[in-house]
Amino acid sequence: MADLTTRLGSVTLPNPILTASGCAANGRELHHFVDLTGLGAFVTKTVMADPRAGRPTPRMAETPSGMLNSIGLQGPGIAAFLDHDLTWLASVGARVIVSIAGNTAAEFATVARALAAHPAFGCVVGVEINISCPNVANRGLVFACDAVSSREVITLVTAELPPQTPTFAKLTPDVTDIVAIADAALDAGARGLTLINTLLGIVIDTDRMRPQLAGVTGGLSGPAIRPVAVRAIWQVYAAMLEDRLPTVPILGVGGVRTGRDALELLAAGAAAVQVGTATFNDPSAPGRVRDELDAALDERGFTSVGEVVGLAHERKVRL
Amino acid sequence: MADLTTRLGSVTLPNPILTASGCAANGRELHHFVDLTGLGAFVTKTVMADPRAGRPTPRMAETPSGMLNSIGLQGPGIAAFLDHDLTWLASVGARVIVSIAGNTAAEFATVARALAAHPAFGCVVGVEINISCPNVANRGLVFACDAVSSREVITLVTAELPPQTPTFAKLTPDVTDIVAIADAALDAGARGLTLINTLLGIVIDTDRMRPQLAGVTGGLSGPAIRPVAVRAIWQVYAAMLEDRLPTVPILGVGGVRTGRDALELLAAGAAAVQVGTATFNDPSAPGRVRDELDAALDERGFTSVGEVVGLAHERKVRL
Amino acid sequence: MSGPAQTRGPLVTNEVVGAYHRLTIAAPGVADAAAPGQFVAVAVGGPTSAQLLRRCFSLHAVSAEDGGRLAVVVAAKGAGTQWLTALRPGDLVDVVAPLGRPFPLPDEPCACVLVGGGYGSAPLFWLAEVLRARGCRVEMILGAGSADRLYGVEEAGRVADAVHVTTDDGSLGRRGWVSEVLPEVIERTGARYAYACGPMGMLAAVTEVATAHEATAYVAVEESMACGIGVCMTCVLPVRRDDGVTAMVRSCVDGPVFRGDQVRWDAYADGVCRVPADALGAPRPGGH
Amino acid sequence: MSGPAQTRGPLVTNEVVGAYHRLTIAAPGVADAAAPGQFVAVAVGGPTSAQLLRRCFSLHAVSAEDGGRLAVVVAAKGAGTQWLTALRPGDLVDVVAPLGRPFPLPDEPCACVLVGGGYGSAPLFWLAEVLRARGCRVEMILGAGSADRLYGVEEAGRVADAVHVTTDDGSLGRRGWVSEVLPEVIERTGARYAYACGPMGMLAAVTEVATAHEATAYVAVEESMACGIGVCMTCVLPVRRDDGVTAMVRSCVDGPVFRGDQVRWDAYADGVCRVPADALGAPRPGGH
Ligand SMILES: Cc1cc2nc3c(=O)[nH]c(=O)nc-3n(C[C@H](O)[C@H](O)[C@H](O)COP(=O)(O)OP(=O)(O)OC[C@H]3O[C@@H](n4cnc5c(N)ncnc54)[C@H](O)[C@@H]3O)c2cc1C
Ligand SMILES: Cc1cc2nc3c(=O)[nH]c(=O)nc-3n(C[C@H](O)[C@H](O)[C@H](O)COP(=O)(O)OP(=O)(O)OC[C@H]3O[C@@H](n4cnc5c(N)ncnc54)[C@H](O)[C@@H]3O)c2cc1C
Ligand SMILES: Cc1cc2nc3c(=O)[nH]c(=O)nc-3n(C[C@H](O)[C@H](O)[C@H](O)COP(=O)(O)O)c2cc1C
Ligand SMILES: Cc1cc2nc3c(=O)[nH]c(=O)nc-3n(C[C@H](O)[C@H](O)[C@H](O)COP(=O)(O)O)c2cc1C
Ligand code: FES
Ligand code: FES
Repeated sequence: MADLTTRLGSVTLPNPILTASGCAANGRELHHFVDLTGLGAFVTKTVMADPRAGRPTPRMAETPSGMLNSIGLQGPGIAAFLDHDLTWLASVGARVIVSIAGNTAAEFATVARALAAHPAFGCVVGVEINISCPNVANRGLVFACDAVSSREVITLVTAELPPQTPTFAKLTPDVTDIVAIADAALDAGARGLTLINTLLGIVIDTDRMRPQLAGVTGGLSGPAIRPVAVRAIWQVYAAMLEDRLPTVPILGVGGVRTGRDALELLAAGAAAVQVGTATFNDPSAPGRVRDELDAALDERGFTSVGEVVGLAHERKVRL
Repeated sequence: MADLTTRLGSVTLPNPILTASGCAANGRELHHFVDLTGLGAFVTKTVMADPRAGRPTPRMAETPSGMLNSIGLQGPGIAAFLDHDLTWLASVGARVIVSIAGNTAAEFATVARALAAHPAFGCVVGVEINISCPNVANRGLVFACDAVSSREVITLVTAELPPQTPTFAKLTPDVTDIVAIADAALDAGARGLTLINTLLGIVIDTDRMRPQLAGVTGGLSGPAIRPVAVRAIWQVYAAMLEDRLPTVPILGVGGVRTGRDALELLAAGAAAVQVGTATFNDPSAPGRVRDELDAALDERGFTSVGEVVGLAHERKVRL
Repeated sequence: MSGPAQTRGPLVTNEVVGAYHRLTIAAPGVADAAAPGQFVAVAVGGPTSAQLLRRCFSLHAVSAEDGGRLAVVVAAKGAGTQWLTALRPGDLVDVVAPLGRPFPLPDEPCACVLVGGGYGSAPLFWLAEVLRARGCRVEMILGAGSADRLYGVEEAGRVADAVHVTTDDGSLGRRGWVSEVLPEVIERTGARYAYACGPMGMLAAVTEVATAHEATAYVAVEESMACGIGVCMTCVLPVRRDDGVTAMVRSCVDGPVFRGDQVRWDAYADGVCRVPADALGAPRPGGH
Repeated sequence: MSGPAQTRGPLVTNEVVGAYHRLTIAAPGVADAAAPGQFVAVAVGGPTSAQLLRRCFSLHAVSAEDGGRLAVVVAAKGAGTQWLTALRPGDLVDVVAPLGRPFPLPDEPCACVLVGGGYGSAPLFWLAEVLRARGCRVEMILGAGSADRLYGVEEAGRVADAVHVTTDDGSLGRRGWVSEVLPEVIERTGARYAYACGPMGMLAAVTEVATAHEATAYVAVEESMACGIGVCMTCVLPVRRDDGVTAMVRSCVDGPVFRGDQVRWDAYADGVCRVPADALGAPRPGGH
C-alpha cells in the first residue's frame, strides 16, 4: 500500500485516479460500478451556459484500439447542472473537478461565475477549462489552437473564481507547439494543465462511402493515442524542469486502461491521471486502475505516488 | 476486376497501392514476399546525402494497434543508394518513387541533383520530398512544421529535377493547420502531397521507468493513426475542392492494413495509397491490399479507382 | 430490480439457428434483475483486442439454472460479432447486464401484438410469456428479408396465441412487411399495445399503424452505443417528453424501449438522425 | 535453401517444460529450408489483435513429419507470448520462417562448445545434432537463473558428448555463470568454435573467453525486431565488417548469428546500444 495522495496546488487528493470529462457523465450512472468517493476526484462532462442538444447521430465510430466521438458538448446548461448534478455529487461526498466551456470567452466567464456562486461549490476541488473547443468568434478555430484566444479565456475565468481554486487548462494535441499554448495558459493564470483532449479524426464508412459520423470529424481517444498523450505530458513537464514554464500540476489523460498505463503518464510528469474511453470497455475501470496502480507501485518498490511523478525524466538515458 | 489505374500528374500507375517509405527498405527483402512490379510503385526508404548510422537502440516500441519507431533515417547515402539500390529496382522493372531528405534545404537539393543525373533515373516515377524531418538550421524544428522552411526545400528540389517529374511533399500531421503547410509546398512547386508521416509519440518503459526508445521520442504509425490520416487527407482534399488549394494528387498513408482501409483513404481524396507498418505484420500486405481493394471495388459496383477518389466528399450528408 | 453488474462467465452453448447464433452465457445474478426489453453489453476480442467497445444485444432469455444464465441471439456482422459467434463452450465472456429499461407491461389483462424484424424478435418470446402470465392475449408478427433471417418462428408458436410471418421475398409466410399485417391483427384482437423490436423503419411504421388504431406502441430502438451505461452520450435520439419538449435522450438508459409516438421519427433520414430545430438546446447559428 | 515463407497452420502440441512452453506448429516447407540459428516470426493475438508486431523465436527443431512442422520454446513474458502459450492444439498460428542466417558450421570435424542461457538453449540441440553428424565433438553448457529456467538439460544429455549446468542460485549444477565453466571446457576439448545463444551479457562474456582461448565465438543475438524480414531497421547493432569499418547492421537478415569478435560490445550499456563514434555514418553534431 503505497501513499497514493497527490497534490494539485492548494488541494491534496487521496489518490491520483480521476474520471475524464465526457466519459463518466455527471456521476450517477458510474456510481453503480465505482464508488465515486474512492476516486481522487470526479471530472464532470463539460458544461456550457445554456442547454445543448449536441450533434446529430451517428456520433461514434470504433477505430483500432480507440474510437471517434462527436457529441458536440451535449449538456443541460450550467443552471441545471449546478442544481441537479453538482448538488448530487456533493451529496454523495465526491470531490469534483468541474469542466467548463463556452462558445466565446465571455461565455466561459459566465459559467465560471455561476459555478463559484452556487451552494454546492464546496465539493469542487478544481475547475477544468476545456479550451479544446471551437471559438465562435474566431471562425470556429479551437481556442487551444491559438495562444491569444487561450490567454483570453483563462484570464476571464480565473477572475471569476476564488483565488486559490485549482484551475486546469485542457489542451488539444493538434497543435504545432503545445508548450507555447501551455505557456499562454499559465501566463494568463491557469494553475495547472490537463493534457490531452482528443485528436481530430475521420472515419469513412466504406459501405455508404461517406463519413461515418454525421458531423464528419470526431475526436480520437483510447489506447491508440496514449503515446501522443505521454509525449505531450513529457514535453510540457520537460519545459517545466528547464524553467521554460512555471511548475504546475499536470492532469494526464489519453488511453489509460490499466494501472501500468497510469504509471506511464505519471512517470512522464502527470500528477494525476484521468481514465476516459477505457470506462466504456470496463465500467469499473477508474477504480480498477487505481487498485492496479497501487499494486504496480508496490511491485516496483515505490512507497508513494510523489516519487514517480516525472521520474522518467531523471532516469532518461544520456546519450 | 475494376480498372485500378490511377493518374499521378504526368504518370499513370497500373494500380494505386504503393509501399511506404521506410517500411519496405529498398526492395530486395520484400521482393521475396511481393512481386514489386505488381505494385503501383515502390517507395524507397528516405535517403540523404551521406551514409547515416541512425539512432541508438531500442528503436521501437509496440503500442496499441501501432508502434513507435526512431530509426533516425539510417541509410547508405545517395551515391550508394543509386548504384546499389535504385539500379537493382530498375533491373527488376519496378516503378520507383524515391524518398529524399536533408539536414538542410541545400542537402535536399544535392540529393535531388544526384538522383536526376543517375542512369537508373529512368525507373523513377516520382520523388517524395520527406520534409517531415528536422531542420538543423532551425533548432531541429521539423521542416514541415513551418511553412517558410517547407517552401524553401521544395523550391530547391524541384529546380533540380526534370520539369515533369511528379514530386510529393510528405507532411507531418503534427501541425495546427496542415492545409497551410500544403499550400506553402504546392506554391513552391510540389506537384503532389503525401499525407501523413508518423505522429510524434513517447512510450515509457514502466519497469525501467524511463523512455523505452533510446532516442526518447518516436514516430507513431499503424492502424491506430488511420483516423488522423483520413482526416488530414480529407481536409486537404476539401481545400482543393473549394479552390483554396490547387488540385494535385495525394498519396495517402497511415494505418492501411486491408483493402477496405485503402478504400477509406481513396474515398477521402487520396489518388494512391501506401502500405507501411502493416507490412511488418504481414510481409505480403502490399500485394494483398491491392487484391482486396480490387475485390472491394467489385463488391460495391465500382468499375474504376477514379470513381472512388474523393467520393466521400460528394456523398457527405448535408445537415 | 437491482442495478446492472459486470460478470465474466463461460459460454455454455453456441447454436446456429438459421442466419443467427444463439449463445447462452453463465451470468450470475442477471436472471433476478432482468426484464424483457433490457439488453446486455459484451466485450469482444479477448485480452489483446483492438476493439474497445462492447457489443449490445437484447436479452433473449434468462434463467436461474446453474447459478444464472442469459441467452442472446447474434447475427455475425462485423469483426466483433464474428469473434463472439466463433467462441466455444467454456470460453469466458465478459458481460454487463441487465441494461436499459424494459418493455412497460399493461396494468390489466388485454390483447397485445408483438412485432419483430429479423433478430429483433429475440426479446419478444420472453415478453410474450410474461404477458401471457398476466392474462394477456398475445399475437406475434415476425418479419425478415428472407426465411433464414427470421428468428424463432417455432418458438413463437409455443409462446403466442397466434403467429403471423412475413418475408420480403415471400420465402416464408406472406410476402411483404410486418406493418401490412399489423392493422388486421390490431383490429381483430382489439390490441391495446404493440411491442416492437427491429430496424428503425419498421419501428416507425409500427408506431404509425398502432397510433392510427388507438393502440400504444412500445418500440426497442437500436442506436450505436459506445458505453451502454449512460456515460458517453453517443446513443441519443430525439424524444418528445411528457411536457411536450423534445430532448436528445440516451437510448441506453432512457431506452432502449420508448413509446413510439414520442420518438421524433421525422428526424431520421438517410441513415442520420438530425437534431430537430425545436429540440431543447438545438444548435443555433454559431453553435458547436 | 529457399527464402522465407509465410504459412498458417494448426498448433500441433503445447507442452509445459519447466518455465517454458514447447510449441509444435504445422508449417509446410520450413523443414527443408531451415538450419539451426534461424528463427521464426509469429503473429499474435488473432484477427482482432491490437498487437501488430510478430514475435520472434529461435527455431528449436524442424521436421518433415505430416507435411512439415517446426518447434519453438517460448517463455510467457508479455501479452503476446501469453496469448501464444495459451493456444490449444488446432488453433491456427501464422508464421514466417525460416528467417535470418544460421550458425556457420566448421568445414572439418573439430570440438565445439555450445552455450545456452535460459531459453537460449532452444536452438542448440538441433545444432549439436548437425555438428555431431559432421563428426564434431560437442559439449554443452546450459545456464539460467534457477533450475526451472534451464531448458533441455535431459535433451542435452542425448545430443551432446558432455553437458555442464550452471545456475545463479545453485539450484541445479554449479552455482555461477556459464562463462566460468567455459574456459575449462575449451581448454580440455581444444574447442575451435563456441556457439552461444542467450542474453547479451552472456554473449559478450562467451566471446571474451573464446577469443582469449583462440576459439571463434558465434553468437545469436536477440534485438527487438519490428519486421524480422529486413525492412524496418529497428533491429540493428554495431558490427565490425571484414574491412574493419563498423556498421549498424540488421540482426534479422545479417544475423541473428554474428561472429562474436565482430560485435561492438563496447556500444552496449544500461540497456541501450549506442552508435559508436567511429561507425559508418555516426551522427555528427547537428545530425538527426
Ligand atoms: C440495444 C441493442 C440491442 C441489440 N440487439 C441485438 C441482438 O439481439 N442481436 C444482434 O445480432 N444484434 C443486436 N444489436 C446490434 C449489435 O449490437 C451489432 O450488430 C453489433 O454491435 C455489431 O458489432 P460488430 O463488431 O459485428 O460490427 P462492427 O460494424 O464492426 O461494429 C463496429 C461498431 O459499431 C457498432 N455497431 C455496428 N452495428 C451496430 C448496430 N446495428 N447497432 C448498434 N451498434 C452497432 C458496434 O457496437 C461497434 O461499436 C443490438 C444493438 C443495440 C444497441
Ligand atoms: C531472434 C530472436 C529469437 C528469440 N528467441 C526466443 C525463444 O526461442 N524463446 C523465447 O521465449 N523468446 C525468444 N525471443 C524473445 C521473444 O521474441 C520475446 O520474448 C517476445 O517477443 C516478447 O513478446 P511479448 O508480447 O510477450 O512481450 P512484450 O513485452 O509485450 O512485447 C512488446 C514488444 O517488444 C518486443 N520484445 C519484447 N521482449 C523482447 C525480447 N526479449 N527480444 C526481442 N523483442 C522483444 C516484442 O516482440 C514486441 O514487439 C527471441 C527474440 C529474437 C529477436
Ligand atoms: C465520448 C467522449 C466525450 C468526451 N467529452 C468531453 C468533454 O465534454 N470535455 C472534455 O474536455 N473532454 C471530453 N472528452 C475527451 C476526454 O476527456 C479525454 O480527454 C480523451 O478522450 C482522451 O482520454 P481517453 O483516451 O482516456 O478517453 C470526451 C471523450 C469521449 C470519448
Ligand atoms: C520503421 C519505420 C520507418 C519509417 N521511415 C520513414 C522514412 O524513412 N521516411 C518517411 O518519409 N517515412 C518513414 N516512415 C513513415 C511511413 O512512411 C508512414 O508515413 C507512416 O508509418 C504511416 O503509415 P503506416 O501507418 O502505414 O505505417 C517510417 C515508418 C516506420 C514505421
Ligand atoms: S451508449 Fe453511452 S450514453 Fe448511451
Ligand atoms: S527487424 Fe526489421 S529490419 Fe530487422
